[in-house]
Amino acid sequence: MSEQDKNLIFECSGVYKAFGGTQALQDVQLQVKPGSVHALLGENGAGKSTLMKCIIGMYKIDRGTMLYNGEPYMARSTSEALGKGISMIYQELNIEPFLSIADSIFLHREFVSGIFLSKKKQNEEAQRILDDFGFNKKATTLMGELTIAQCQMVEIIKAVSYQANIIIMDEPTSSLDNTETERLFKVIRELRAKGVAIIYISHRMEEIFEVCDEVSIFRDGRYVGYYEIGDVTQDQLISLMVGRSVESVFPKVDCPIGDEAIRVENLSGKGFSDISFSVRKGEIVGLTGLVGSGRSESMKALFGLDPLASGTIYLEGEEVKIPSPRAAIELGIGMVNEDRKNYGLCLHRSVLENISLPNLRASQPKLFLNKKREAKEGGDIAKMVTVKCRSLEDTVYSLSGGNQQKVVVGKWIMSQPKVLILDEPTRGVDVGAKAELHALMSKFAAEGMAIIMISSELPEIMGMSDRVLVYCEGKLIGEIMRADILSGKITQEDILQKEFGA
Amino acid sequence: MVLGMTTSKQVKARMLLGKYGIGIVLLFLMLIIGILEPSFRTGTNFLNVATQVSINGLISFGMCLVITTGGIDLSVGAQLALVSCVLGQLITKQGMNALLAIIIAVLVSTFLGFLNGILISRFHMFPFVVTLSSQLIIRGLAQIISGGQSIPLQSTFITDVYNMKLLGIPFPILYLTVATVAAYLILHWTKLGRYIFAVGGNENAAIASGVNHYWVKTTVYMISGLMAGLAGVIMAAKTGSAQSNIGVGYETDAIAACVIGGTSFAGGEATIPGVLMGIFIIGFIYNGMNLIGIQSYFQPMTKGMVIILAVLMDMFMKRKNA
Amino acid sequence: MVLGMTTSKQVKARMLLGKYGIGIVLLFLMLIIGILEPSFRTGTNFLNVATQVSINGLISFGMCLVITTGGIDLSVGAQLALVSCVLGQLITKQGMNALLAIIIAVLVSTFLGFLNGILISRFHMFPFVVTLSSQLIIRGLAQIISGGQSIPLQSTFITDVYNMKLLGIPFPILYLTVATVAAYLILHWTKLGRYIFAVGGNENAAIASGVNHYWVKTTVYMISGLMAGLAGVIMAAKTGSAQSNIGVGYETDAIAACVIGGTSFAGGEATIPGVLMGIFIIGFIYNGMNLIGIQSYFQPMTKGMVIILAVLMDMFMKRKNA
Amino acid sequence: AKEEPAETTSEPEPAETTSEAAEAGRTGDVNGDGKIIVGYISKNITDPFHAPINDYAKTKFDELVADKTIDEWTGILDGETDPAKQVDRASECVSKKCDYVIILPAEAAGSDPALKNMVEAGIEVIVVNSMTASTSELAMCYVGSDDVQAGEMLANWVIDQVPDGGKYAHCQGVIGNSAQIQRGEGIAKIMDANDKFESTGDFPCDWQANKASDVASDQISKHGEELVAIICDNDDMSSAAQKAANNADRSDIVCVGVDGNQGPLQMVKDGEMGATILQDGVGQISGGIDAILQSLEGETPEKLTMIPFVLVTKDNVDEYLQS
Ligand SMILES: Nc1ncnc2c1ncn2[C@@H]1O[C@H](COP(=O)(O)OP(=O)(O)OP(=O)(O)O)[C@@H](O)[C@H]1O
Ligand SMILES: Nc1ncnc2c1ncn2[C@@H]1O[C@H](COP(=O)(O)OP(=O)(O)OP(=O)(O)O)[C@@H](O)[C@H]1O
Ligand SMILES: [Mg+2]
Ligand SMILES: [Mg+2]
Repeated sequence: MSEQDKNLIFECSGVYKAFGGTQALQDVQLQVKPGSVHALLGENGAGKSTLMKCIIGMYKIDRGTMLYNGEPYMARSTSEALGKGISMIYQELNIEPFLSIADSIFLHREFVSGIFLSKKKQNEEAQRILDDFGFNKKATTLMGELTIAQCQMVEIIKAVSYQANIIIMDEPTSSLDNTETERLFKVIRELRAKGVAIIYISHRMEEIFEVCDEVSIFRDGRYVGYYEIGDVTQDQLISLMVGRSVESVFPKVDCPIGDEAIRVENLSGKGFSDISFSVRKGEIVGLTGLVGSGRSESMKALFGLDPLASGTIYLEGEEVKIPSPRAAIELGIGMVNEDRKNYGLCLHRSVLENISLPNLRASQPKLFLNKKREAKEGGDIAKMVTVKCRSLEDTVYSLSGGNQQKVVVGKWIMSQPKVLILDEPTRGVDVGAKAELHALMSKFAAEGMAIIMISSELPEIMGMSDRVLVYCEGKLIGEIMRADILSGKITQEDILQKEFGA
Repeated sequence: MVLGMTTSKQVKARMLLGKYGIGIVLLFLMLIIGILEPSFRTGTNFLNVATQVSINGLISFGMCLVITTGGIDLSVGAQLALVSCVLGQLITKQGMNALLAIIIAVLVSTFLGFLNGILISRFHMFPFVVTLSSQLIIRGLAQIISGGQSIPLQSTFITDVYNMKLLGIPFPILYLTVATVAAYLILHWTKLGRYIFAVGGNENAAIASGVNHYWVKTTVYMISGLMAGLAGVIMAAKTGSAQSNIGVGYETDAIAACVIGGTSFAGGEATIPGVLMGIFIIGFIYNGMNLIGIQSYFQPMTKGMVIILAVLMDMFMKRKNA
Repeated sequence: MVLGMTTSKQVKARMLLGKYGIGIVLLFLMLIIGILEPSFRTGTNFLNVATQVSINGLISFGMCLVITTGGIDLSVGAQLALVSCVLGQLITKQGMNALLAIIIAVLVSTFLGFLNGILISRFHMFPFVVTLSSQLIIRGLAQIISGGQSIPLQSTFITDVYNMKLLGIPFPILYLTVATVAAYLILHWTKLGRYIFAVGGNENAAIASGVNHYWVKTTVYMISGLMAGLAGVIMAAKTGSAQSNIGVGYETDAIAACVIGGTSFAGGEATIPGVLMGIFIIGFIYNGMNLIGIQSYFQPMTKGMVIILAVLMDMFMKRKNA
Repeated sequence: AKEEPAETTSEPEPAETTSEAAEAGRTGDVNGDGKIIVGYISKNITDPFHAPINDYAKTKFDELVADKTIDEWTGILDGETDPAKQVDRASECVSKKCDYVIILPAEAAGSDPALKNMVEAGIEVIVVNSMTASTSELAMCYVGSDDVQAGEMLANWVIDQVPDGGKYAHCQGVIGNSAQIQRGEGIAKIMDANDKFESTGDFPCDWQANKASDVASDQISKHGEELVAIICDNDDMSSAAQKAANNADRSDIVCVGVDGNQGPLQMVKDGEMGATILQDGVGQISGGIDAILQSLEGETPEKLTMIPFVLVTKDNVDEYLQS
């Protein structure tokens, strides 16, 4: 590698980082070339985000060397890193709800004349950037009014707009649909052509092979290996990451489908209208559609989190009213929300408390809590969804993104609801754990649970659903049966076509 | 895969230290005062302090629950005044049975807490603003009820509330003990406690998990009103008079006790043992200053600095033992 | 998909109503008082009110910046007292030049604001606790400096600060005007203002964009100290005396003005025109109650209720015109 | 018992250019606008000591308006124990074109500009309860008491009760407040001169009963038998301190304070406390109102009227205790 060394734009070696008792990084290294897309792979909690945050100046490394353009590098703050030409898209969205898109993009890079802001110029410039990206929003829209996916797009646009030499992308596509992912890839290729280095973290293996040139792999905070992308296969990468081979990511087991569990008729609300479908016991129904097509909105309303303008819901044949999530839970409906930070977790409470929160009413009938029972049940669930933590008393905040997601899934699995709504259930979850979660879904379905799954990852939809419902602009426009997918009658392209309403 | 099995005794001790490091601060404070002033170390003095902190103690536990949901209750000081005036009016002016009057007075303060809770939860108003305003309203009520006068409370039933002893232990210490146990059980051993943590930790997530945040918030403000009401009864018994201008600024001591005891203003974090220690730290600050005889102009400074230092030391220990 | 194309004038008007709906509340309040009390409608009365609100006004603007970063400054009332005592000591006792003394006094309060800021930003302490404690420390300092006595301030330079007029307009109104313009420019038209919104809206996001949150927070507390210092000078000029017990509770009026004016306690949302209206609403409440001659015991209640109603009406209008 | 029906707060009859009152007593129309308007700036409306004063003023002024001796009065303007607020109230009295204003100053120095501004605007100002710096030059008259004297009476009572001397503690009001300063001055003047007594310290209790009670129990536990007295700046504090002492089986400790509020008076009556120093607030305000009436009649009221403090013991407590 010695001749390559001169060519590296960023390099680090022997890096250590600990959080209290947790050793997050142990003697890791990374070499990044300019004009290349460098994938960073590893299980949940492998230390990928931690290293990236060290580079961007959010954390300080305990030990190790970092070189940037051959010079020793060390950022004490993000503004220093940004100033030196490194920008980052964070795994966890950080949104300024009361700032406009333009203000948010140019935060800390405001346009000024004298000491006063020139808002008009800034808005124009921001609008230009947005239009260039093909992002269909006004620059003066407040960030708080955007959906998660749209916020994610703004973050991408912002990171790119720094015209940095290195752009770190920590799971940029976890809430994007195929179209937007493609748009991002186009941008990545353009950047690569301009000589920009990109560090790309994702748990979607097919993306790695689509845009990345080389890949480094971490496991349990340690460096495991480096490969040119052409030299490895997906299975090799997976076994390097997970330490074992994963048979199938979509272990869908066909099971007998029972009576109708839930039926909705003519649901309408903000962002969707006239939605009717039914799901039967043992069935997994996938909802697909473009970002903003109203899948999440309709399910949130169904779950009682948002108001429903009109429509009726039948649970096991009986009409029910669901004015609040509490009512939904009492009826035996659970929902994993796509926005885990806002609607999923109490970040500063423990793993155990988060898991048991929606289940307390059912599993703790006495006046005082039976903490032994709680710990037992919670521990079983944590094991089931493979949460990686030191103890159940750890705050969820100290877990890696993927492990946080597992906690959210865990808390809803615990009560074994009759109907389980999963909105992007495997967002940020590594391949190995994804397979486990999918296996769980199959298992619960076999036990008679009705599952509604929203996912922007088409392979997941196609691999796991008995039936796929296609949303477009707030309306249900089609239905695809598993048999058609299995027989190859309907392909991924066909579904994409449908999503556009064609 | 779950649980790295390193939960050794050492780790546990460190976690405990991290959680209750404020205990060290408390011991440290007691040590310093004890060295400076021998009379601090007597048994009577400790009984004295424990008796003195009972009023602030009761308020603090209610306040702790409120702060843990991410709120604040600035109306507690005014509640003290109102309760005393209600007692004065009912017992001294109307000649009502003292016990009945106490029950009515406490119900009144609980109801006002309930109103605070409704405004905050149902109308989505900021707790600071609601309770700042309700403080004014409640004190106004107290003035109207008492006609602005001080009303003597000579019923022995009332004064006994403060003065009686059980096996040499003054009654207020018993109230404090009961309140501590009750608050501990509520916050750490009931579903309500869990919901309080959840609402304070992340309200949206709590709602999405089926927690009735309206109910939780209303309940904590009611409890705070109830506790302030009980504290008001003790206060009236202690000073033997009812008037509308008492209890000014009592919310600050209660808030200080909570925060010293590790209650997070951001919500979602608190422990009752911590708050109890905070209550005693505040009590010892006053007691220590009185005993040592710190010059009066230096008393506010001393109090302010000790609070800041206590919080800093606690944070420092938490960070080291995280 | 973006906005149904009704961005007509009507929509704009509604947005403005949503943003400054509090203006309607203000007009409404003025109308009611004006009907009940003819002398309210006189020019002198308006000049009176504008003069009276200048002290609270200056404090409120500083407070607004602080609250917008997600903090609070409870020490402003004590700052008033300290500044007056510093003036008293320097001018009356030491015979220092009045202008110089004013500059020193304001520097002192600014420096204390800076210390607040450091404790809050660098040591990650809760603003409520820091400023609650520093309030005690600052008032203690004032007591020490003044020796607990009140010191007359007979320098005409000082008293002129309050009493002079320019073309019939009292000086305090001019200060208020300048402060309003300065606060408006800072919050809405400078980078600092943008960062204040950003830090209050989502601190992590601000940090991720490279905003130096330490600096932003320290600066707002410094500004709050500075504004409180200037208000303290006006206060000293107004009362012609220096004493350590003035300004108690002034933080609450300032906070009320901010919140009535649409400043969000959660941080990240505020407008200076809104706060200005809040300041006048508070001023008119006091003025109106005294003019109408509301029976004394009903005054605190009236104030509390008007604040709650104003906030509720504002929220209602915002929701309707969102 | 002294509830005032709301109707008596009668509005002045409108559409009257010159009112009867003004015609009848031209002398009283100081600013010559044809109306006699009286202003009343309270010290505060929260303190039990001031409540009866304010009540008395309200009753009296409502009567005067009803019998048309004066045309209007401002109602009780709230000084909030804040000199700056009193300055604001004063400017409102000016804009309301008051002829006479009664002010109960919040502070000796700080409330002086309120007096000055009103006098400059041609208002006759009656200062009641405590003096401001330029009261003797500017005010029409002063009716009130001398807090230094109250402090001296407190000290003398203690010396009388405990001739053998010993240790005493002093519970202070809000530091910096004129009443606190002057009463403290009086106490110190007598006690410092008496070598049988030794101070254990001055304790800031902010006028609060609860804090004084805690100081009492702490001081008893520290000094034991040596502690013989607790002197308090007001009698809310002294009554609470006495209660704490009695409760610690130390009813021999002499606690005394100023004001004569109902609670403390009741304790004196019940023999739980030896004495309290009564400040005759109602006497002061009625003196102030009388001064206005005299001036309306064209007489010149006494420039300086001192209402003495009264030592209230079991012997005379019935005169002051409301039934
Ligand atoms: N702030 C923190 N405090 C304590 N521990 C932390 C903190 N941040 C990360 N960790 C720990 O460090 C380890 C590495 O976490 P990191 O977030 O880097 O994982 P990751 O590789 O990004 O995983 P994922 O794919 O799930 O995002 C984990 O064990 C995590 O629990
Ligand atoms: N807070 C909001 N304010 C305004 N419009 C919103 C808001 N939230 C969602 N929308 C709009 O509602 C529609 C449906 O959004 P929704 O989030 O349900 O889409 P989705 O299909 O679930 O996509 P995603 O993958 O982003 O979750 C979109 O047009 C979106 O712009
Ligand atoms: Mg990560
Ligand atoms: Mg969605």
